[in-house]
Amino acid sequence: MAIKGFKNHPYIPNSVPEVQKEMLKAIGLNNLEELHEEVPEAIKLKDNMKLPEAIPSEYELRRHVEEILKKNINCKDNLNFLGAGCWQHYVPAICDEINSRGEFLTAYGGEPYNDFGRFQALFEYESLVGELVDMDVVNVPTMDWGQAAATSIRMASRITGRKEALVPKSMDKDRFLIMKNYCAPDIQLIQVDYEKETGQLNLEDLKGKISEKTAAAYFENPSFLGFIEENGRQISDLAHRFSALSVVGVDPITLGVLKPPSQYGADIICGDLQPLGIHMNYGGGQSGFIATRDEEKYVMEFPSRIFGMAPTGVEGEYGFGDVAFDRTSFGHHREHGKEYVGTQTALWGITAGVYLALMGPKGMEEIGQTIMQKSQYAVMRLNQIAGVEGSFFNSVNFKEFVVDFNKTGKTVKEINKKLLQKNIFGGKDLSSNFPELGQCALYCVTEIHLKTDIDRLAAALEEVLNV
Amino acid sequence: MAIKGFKNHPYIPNSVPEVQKEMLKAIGLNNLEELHEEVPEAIKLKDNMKLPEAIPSEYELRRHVEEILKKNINCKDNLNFLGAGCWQHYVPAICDEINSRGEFLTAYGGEPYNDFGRFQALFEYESLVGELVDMDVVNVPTMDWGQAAATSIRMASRITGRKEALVPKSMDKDRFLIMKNYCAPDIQLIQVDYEKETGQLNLEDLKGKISEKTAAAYFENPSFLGFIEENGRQISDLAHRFSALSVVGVDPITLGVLKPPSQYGADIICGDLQPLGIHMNYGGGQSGFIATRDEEKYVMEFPSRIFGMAPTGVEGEYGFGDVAFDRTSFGHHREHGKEYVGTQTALWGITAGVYLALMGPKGMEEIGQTIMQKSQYAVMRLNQIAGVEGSFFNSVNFKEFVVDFNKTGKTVKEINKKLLQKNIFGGKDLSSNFPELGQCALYCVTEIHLKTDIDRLAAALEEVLNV
Amino acid sequence: MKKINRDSRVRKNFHQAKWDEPIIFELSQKGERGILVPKAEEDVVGVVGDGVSGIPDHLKRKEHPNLPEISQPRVLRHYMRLSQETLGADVNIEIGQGTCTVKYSPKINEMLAKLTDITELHPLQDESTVQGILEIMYKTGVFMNEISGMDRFSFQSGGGSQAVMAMASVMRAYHADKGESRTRDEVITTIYSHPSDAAAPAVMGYRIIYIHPDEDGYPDFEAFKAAVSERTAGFIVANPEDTGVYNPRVKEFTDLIHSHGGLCGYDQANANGLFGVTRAREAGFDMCFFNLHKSFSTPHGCGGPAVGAMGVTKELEKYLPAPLIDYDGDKYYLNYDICRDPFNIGKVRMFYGVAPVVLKAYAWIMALGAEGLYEVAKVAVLNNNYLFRKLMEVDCIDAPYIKGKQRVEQVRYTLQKLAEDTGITTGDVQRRMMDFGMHYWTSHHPYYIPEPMTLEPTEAPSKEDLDEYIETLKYIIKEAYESPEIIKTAPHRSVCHQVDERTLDEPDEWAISWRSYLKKAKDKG
Amino acid sequence: MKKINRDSRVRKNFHQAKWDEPIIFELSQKGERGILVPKAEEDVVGVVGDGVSGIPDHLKRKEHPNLPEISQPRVLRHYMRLSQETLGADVNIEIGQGTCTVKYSPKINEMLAKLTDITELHPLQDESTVQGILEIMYKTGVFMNEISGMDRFSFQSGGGSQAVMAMASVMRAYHADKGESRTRDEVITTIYSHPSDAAAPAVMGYRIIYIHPDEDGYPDFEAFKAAVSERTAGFIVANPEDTGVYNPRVKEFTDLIHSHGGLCGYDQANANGLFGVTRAREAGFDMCFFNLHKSFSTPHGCGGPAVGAMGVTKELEKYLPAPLIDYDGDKYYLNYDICRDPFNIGKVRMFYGVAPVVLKAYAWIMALGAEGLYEVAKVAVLNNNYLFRKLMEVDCIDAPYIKGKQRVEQVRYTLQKLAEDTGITTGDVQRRMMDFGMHYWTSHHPYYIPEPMTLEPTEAPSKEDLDEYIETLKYIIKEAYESPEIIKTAPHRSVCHQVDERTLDEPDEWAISWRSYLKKAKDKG
Ligand SMILES: Cc1ncc(COP(=O)(O)O)c(C=O)c1O
Ligand SMILES: Cc1ncc(COP(=O)(O)O)c(C=O)c1O
Repeated sequence: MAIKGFKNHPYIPNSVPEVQKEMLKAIGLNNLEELHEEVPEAIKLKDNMKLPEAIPSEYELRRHVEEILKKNINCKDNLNFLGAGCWQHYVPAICDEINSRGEFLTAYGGEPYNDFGRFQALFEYESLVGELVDMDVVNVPTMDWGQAAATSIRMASRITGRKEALVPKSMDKDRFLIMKNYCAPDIQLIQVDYEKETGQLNLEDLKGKISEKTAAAYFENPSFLGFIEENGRQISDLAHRFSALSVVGVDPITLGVLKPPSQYGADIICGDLQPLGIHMNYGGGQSGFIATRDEEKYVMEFPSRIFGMAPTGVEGEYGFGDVAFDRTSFGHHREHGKEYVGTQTALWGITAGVYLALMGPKGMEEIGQTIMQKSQYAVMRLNQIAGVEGSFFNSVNFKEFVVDFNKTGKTVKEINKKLLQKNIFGGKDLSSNFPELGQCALYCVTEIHLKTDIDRLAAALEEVLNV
Repeated sequence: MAIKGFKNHPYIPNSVPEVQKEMLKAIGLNNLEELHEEVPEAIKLKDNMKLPEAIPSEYELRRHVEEILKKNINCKDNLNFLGAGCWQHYVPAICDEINSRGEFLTAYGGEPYNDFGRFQALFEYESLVGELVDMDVVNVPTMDWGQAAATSIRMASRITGRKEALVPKSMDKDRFLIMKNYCAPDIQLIQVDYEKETGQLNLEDLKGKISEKTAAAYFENPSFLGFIEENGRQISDLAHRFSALSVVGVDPITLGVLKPPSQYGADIICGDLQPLGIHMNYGGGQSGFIATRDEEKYVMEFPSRIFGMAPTGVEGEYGFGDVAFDRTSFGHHREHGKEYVGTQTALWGITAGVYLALMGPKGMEEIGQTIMQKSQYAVMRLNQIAGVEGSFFNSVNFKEFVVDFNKTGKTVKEINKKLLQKNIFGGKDLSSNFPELGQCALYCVTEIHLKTDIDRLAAALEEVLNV
Repeated sequence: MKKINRDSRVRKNFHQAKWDEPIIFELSQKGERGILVPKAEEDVVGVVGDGVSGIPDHLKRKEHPNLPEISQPRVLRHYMRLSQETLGADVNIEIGQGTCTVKYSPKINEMLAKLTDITELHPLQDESTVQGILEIMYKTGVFMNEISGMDRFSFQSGGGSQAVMAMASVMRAYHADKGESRTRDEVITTIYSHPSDAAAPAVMGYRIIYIHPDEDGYPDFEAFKAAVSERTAGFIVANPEDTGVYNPRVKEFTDLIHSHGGLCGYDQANANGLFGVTRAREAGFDMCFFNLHKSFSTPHGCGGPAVGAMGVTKELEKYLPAPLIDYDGDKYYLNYDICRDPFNIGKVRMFYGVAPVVLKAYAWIMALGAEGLYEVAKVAVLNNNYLFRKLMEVDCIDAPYIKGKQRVEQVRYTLQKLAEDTGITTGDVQRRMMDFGMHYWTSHHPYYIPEPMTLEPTEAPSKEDLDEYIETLKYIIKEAYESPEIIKTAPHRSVCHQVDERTLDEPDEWAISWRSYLKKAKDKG
Repeated sequence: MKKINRDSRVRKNFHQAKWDEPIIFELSQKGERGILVPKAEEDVVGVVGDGVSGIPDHLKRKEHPNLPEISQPRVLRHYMRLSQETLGADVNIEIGQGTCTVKYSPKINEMLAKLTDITELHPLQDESTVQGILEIMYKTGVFMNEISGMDRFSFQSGGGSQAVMAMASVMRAYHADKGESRTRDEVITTIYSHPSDAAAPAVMGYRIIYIHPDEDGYPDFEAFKAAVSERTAGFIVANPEDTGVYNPRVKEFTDLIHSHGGLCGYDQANANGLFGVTRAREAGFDMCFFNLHKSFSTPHGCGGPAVGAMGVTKELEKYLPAPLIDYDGDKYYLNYDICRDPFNIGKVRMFYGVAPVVLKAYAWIMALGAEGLYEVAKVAVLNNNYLFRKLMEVDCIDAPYIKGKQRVEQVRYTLQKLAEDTGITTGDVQRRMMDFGMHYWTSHHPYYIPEPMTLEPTEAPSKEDLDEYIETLKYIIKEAYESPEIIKTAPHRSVCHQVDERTLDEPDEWAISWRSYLKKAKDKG
């Protein structure tokens, strides 16, 4: 045989040849090759795959990988103002401690009798996010905000029996693409324009597009462009007038200071947990949640797993389990269940729970306030730079804001390149996805930015813009 | 009162004023000040201590500390050849994983019923090190090699009833100072010279100094200067001839390839666990061990705790506990027990156990071999540099070796300064502690050095020395 | 001291950590804080004020969310305890979560994935600042190509099921491109493929046709022939299926689909037993996916984050979700070219997938190389068949379908005889296994195989581990005949006892959150 | 769903994780590897050969050490399980390890101490490369000065006991410097100071004189007066002592020592309840030490690594172990000047002490500031006295000495009445407490207070935690009167049952290592 195995490998206990012989004997085989007799020769590989030489010593492996990773430069050693769907917030040490605990990290799909702690932690996460959004039902997290929003719309479609959904034109293009693919082929997404001045959803346009075919009016708060959407109540009311659902995407870190959408008419709330104690991870920290009222018609439309509490045979004992398991594709109905379910982002759910438990009501209020103060300060500070408008839109911002460079005579691309030389990651260039804005960039300021950081940005911009 | 407390602090649950009031009421006091009524006014502080403002937010605290630590430059991003009592070996990820487990990290002095795992892990560490040194008894670790050696000598002194100990002149000066302080006032340490050519202990000098007063002949293998001490058997025999004990300090990472001192006559073996899976930690990773045969006269002289296995009331159950607890100062005899015991370095003991369990017999052999190959390569490569002698002594080295720069016309200090500019930490300058060697430096090469690293050192030296 | 006798492998004295923790809300004490957050500097406050007065009054949150107030040590203690109450792969012999490929996740990889140079990367950073992670993702893609024979990989899917969905999206795009989107509305799969192989394409608008097994447990080729038609958009199938049966005629299946214009997607979540032995390409597939969180060792994290790495042939590349990661000989970059294709499927997940998972898979592959991957496959199958043979010796255990041949990766057994003899069901055994610190999985619903038990050892357990699992099962079976009550009332040594599951299906009773529980409990009380 | 009733605070359903793990040697399987180590490159081998043939034959290890051979997942699993079987402070209500000041160790500090910029520092690096850690150590020293009133700190001692030893070394050096080393050979301490306060000076050659308490539990001043003489080298004492009694006349004690030419060393391992309230200087001490691993929150690590931070007055600085850390206004440096003093004590530990522990203490102080430290002291004492009052309400619990006054930091209680009434000893209660997941410490030997129980809550537990501990104790006491057998046979829910301790004191029986166990077990047959 041309194919060789790697004997006595630390990850593979039974890669010891003597043990293999003993086991083969026990099952009546002569050699390892016979194990794959069912695979026809025609489709068998004849040689070892062409992969790089193994680096079997842990030290050399570590050094190898670290040397590659060192080619990155990160947001900790540099000053970052990128947000746009992935945000740099502070991750409390305990969040990392808990999600690194081997038991949580390596658990998977055990029963409540095996993984009691996993069930309780996820039940608690559901309950904590429930309080934040003021809803009674929250799912075990799905992939990301985009997936959560797409599923929310599918849920609305099933509940209303309708096939159109309205979405804001100002939303993130990538998130829109996720929703579009997931809603195809049967549900149509119709974009609603925004007010030029304020960025707010254009209610006239909305009125023009909403109809008896509308399953859901979906909007976001804060909007992708960072400002607070002020007409949530009107939008929800309008949706309800047409017996459509109001679906709201929300950044949960705002909810210590902003009203939860449930309090202005939302029927389904979705969003991303990443701001709640999860590192950016190059975009790997996303985690979507969906929340509704505790009504059967909503609960039964979730595709996700939902963990609930239940009594056990022993007085005083909490038990847990899957609520209405059979609605999922894991239940008896498979593809006739609700959409599909599978591995998603449970560990981030647990982490978000830890975060909220640490923060408490005061912490959530304070962080909201700090962020707003700091981002407002940034807007004002950037406003002082000749040619720069700190905020393109005339609306209240939360942590993100559209900085207008149109009058500087420079493109965002040029500016960001120069900023990079000063170890600053400038805001996301909006010029290709929002050509109507010209040379604008979406900046993100959070509690991690000290005043000195913002001042450093401003000074760098002044230098870059030669003002 | 001028003194203020910090209310609602996350680390102090009962810093909540309302809770404090309730508790004060329950104990019949009116305010927190009354709690310290026993402290006389005359010695009470009248004002808050003068400490920097607290940094209560975890984010800012982290940033503050990280900014200070960033002023360090470390042995990972740079190329390090320092050893001399603290060695850069590779630390397997699992060693860190286990000693970071909150349960081990924050356990302390519980009974075997509380801390069963701690007892088992330390029993196993004892057993594993016991195999490595081929002895039946190992203690729960003490502070460091120096402390272990000092205690070994005190043990020898009690066993023999004598008050002199012979120690090699070539040993580390700091270690010697630890032993000297700890053995004072009653035990005298007498230094034995070394052979100029080979560095080996001078047997003639030893013979001249050993006597009926000698409690112990202490030597090290490898020696502080890195070479293998070849006359262990003769030294032990000589000691035994005078009814003194042979005490040997050893670097445990050598013992996959080198004979353990028990096999050439050692009665007590001591050394440092730091090479076995413990980071250098700026010198905070030291951890001393002591090993003897399982003879009452030895065991009863240990001041340390020693964990042993014991049966429980239930068939098939392992139990653990303190062996001969009453010999320690924690027992009934307090200062009449053996020396004293207290918090030492148990977590490093557990870590060393994990390391040995991972490495196994093959791993220990291979690492010994790799280190010897690489350090020999380094000696040869440095030899090629004009004016440089790769090894001052004509003996077999393990991982450390004395590089002779006497013929370069430069001091080690100058050379190291220049190497530092090239991000290389040159070997320890021996010129002040070993003036007889002139301009020599103790270099350390281990499994973490790739050939390219050694070549980089050589090239740098060539440049620095202008050859 | 006498020798302490410990002959039996069965861990009869096991008990799971049981802390009886309250629900986190019950830990609340008004005024306690878990962590303090940065406040705006005085200078900033001087300029902008309180920051929140600008919020329109009707959008201001007037009452604090009802989150608990808990000190930091208590939050930590709570979650530490819950973690101990969770049977992660790090602490148990993972054989019982069959089809999940739960294997050893090396700690070194976790340490690497926690480096600031990956955790603190923003996905929109300039390419020049993320060359390291792009290199990792690019190279891992190249490895995947070699391991599968496909031409191009995307890591965007956050799990296997989402990858199935993405495969179905590609099918849709492909047929739309060919102008056949309306006519091709069926996807064929098998009953022993994963439920997501049916459910995800169904979301994408496809009607699902199931192929049932023939007598030997192979997908019935005659039935398959009958099912394939011009309506067939594609075929999505696992091989081996959850029974562990490998379909040796797979190439005939894929050929038939192709001859009718359909596409073939290979669910390679079970690829672990095939590394270096055979590949998607040789078996005729146009697409496949691997679960990096399964076969490639990255930890399951209680159910993600994860990556379903999807590979396609050159022809289908343009439909993949953008961006792809490319290398121009000098630097790595995000390639958005495919976006311009009008039939490109768009996106399935934000950004580029879960980068740390890709990193861990990269490190795992590098630690093994081609020889190691081959060893993984061989040992996984060896372990599986060792278990298989040993269990088949037990009177009341059977495994339907092909006899005397090897099974790849896992086996779905049946305990029907046990149930008939003793009334002990597979669900009972499941609970009882926990009393020995072990997982035990029955099967997905519906139970096509009666009283199923699905075991998948992978390469991670040692022979000793396998023997412990086997002996424990035998021990329970003995109990079933001798003292079934102990099984019926199990678990006894878990954190909780048998749950009254009825409430979980009753809208008036279920308690999905603490607040909802309190409301309902009050209503009752 | 009905409300689930959980009134009782007593954790009656607790069970510790019990894995029944074998001893690590029993996991060995020939051929398995836990980790692979780097091999020398071929080029290197080409030049130097096998590297080991140079070893003189008589020094070559011919047989492998008998270490176990275990795969990586199994090593991990083993230690993960053992960790779950350990009752660290992270997982329990730490009240019962009285005098150990086990408090909350913030996780943020652990993360900081794991940064490469500290773990990968070599202690002999050039000063210019370690400015960060030197700054931390220097500043922490300055904080310690302020907290104690001393003038200079050394972090070299690796624990409190070693710091006592260092204090005794300084005494010796000081008197030697004064030419009195021979005549001053006595150290005075008290019976309720820590055993190390006696044992460590004894190692340094001192004869120990104990002062017993007077009726109120204060060190008897008359006895003290009688003990002090020209033979007195010094006085080493804790205040409060382990009884929690604070000696308000401490200054009279230190004055008396000084008037006889002795030195006073303050064992401040119990300083937690005094931060910001009173200091070593005001109490007249010349030296003191803090346990950073206790009062300053760094974790105990199963018993170290740790730091006994020792402070002295200006006058004694020159005796401290070198180097000291200094700042010249521009950079931090290691100051070896004191080495030149002929009476300098030399060293007590390699290098400069356990740097990561100092770092964690620094971070802890910075998170609290002066107000936070004061709050720590107040709450620690509040918690202690709350516990004290509540327990004193229990009929069979008493605490000898001063009544009606506050105790600082801890209390040593007595369960003598319980023992008399029921036969249940404090040792029995100790074991039974484990059945509820709690530590319980009796006292150091000998038991000057009969049937002692020593509790020290610190500031870390909440009122709720204290109440749980109290109720649990009461529950056990009730059991003692009603069903003492359950206590006598405890623990029942721990990893193991009562140990046959006899074997541990019998040289023929004790098993200090696995190999020694095997030998002896064989000998027995
Ligand atoms: C064969 C097969 N396909 C698909 C999946 C779904 O993958 P995921 O759980 O990542 O969504 C699984 C998961 O176990 C599987 O075993
Ligand atoms: C009062 C007192 N002194 C000294 C010590 C000894 O300190 P260490 O355990 O660090 O050696 C302790 C430890 O508990 C103590 O409580």
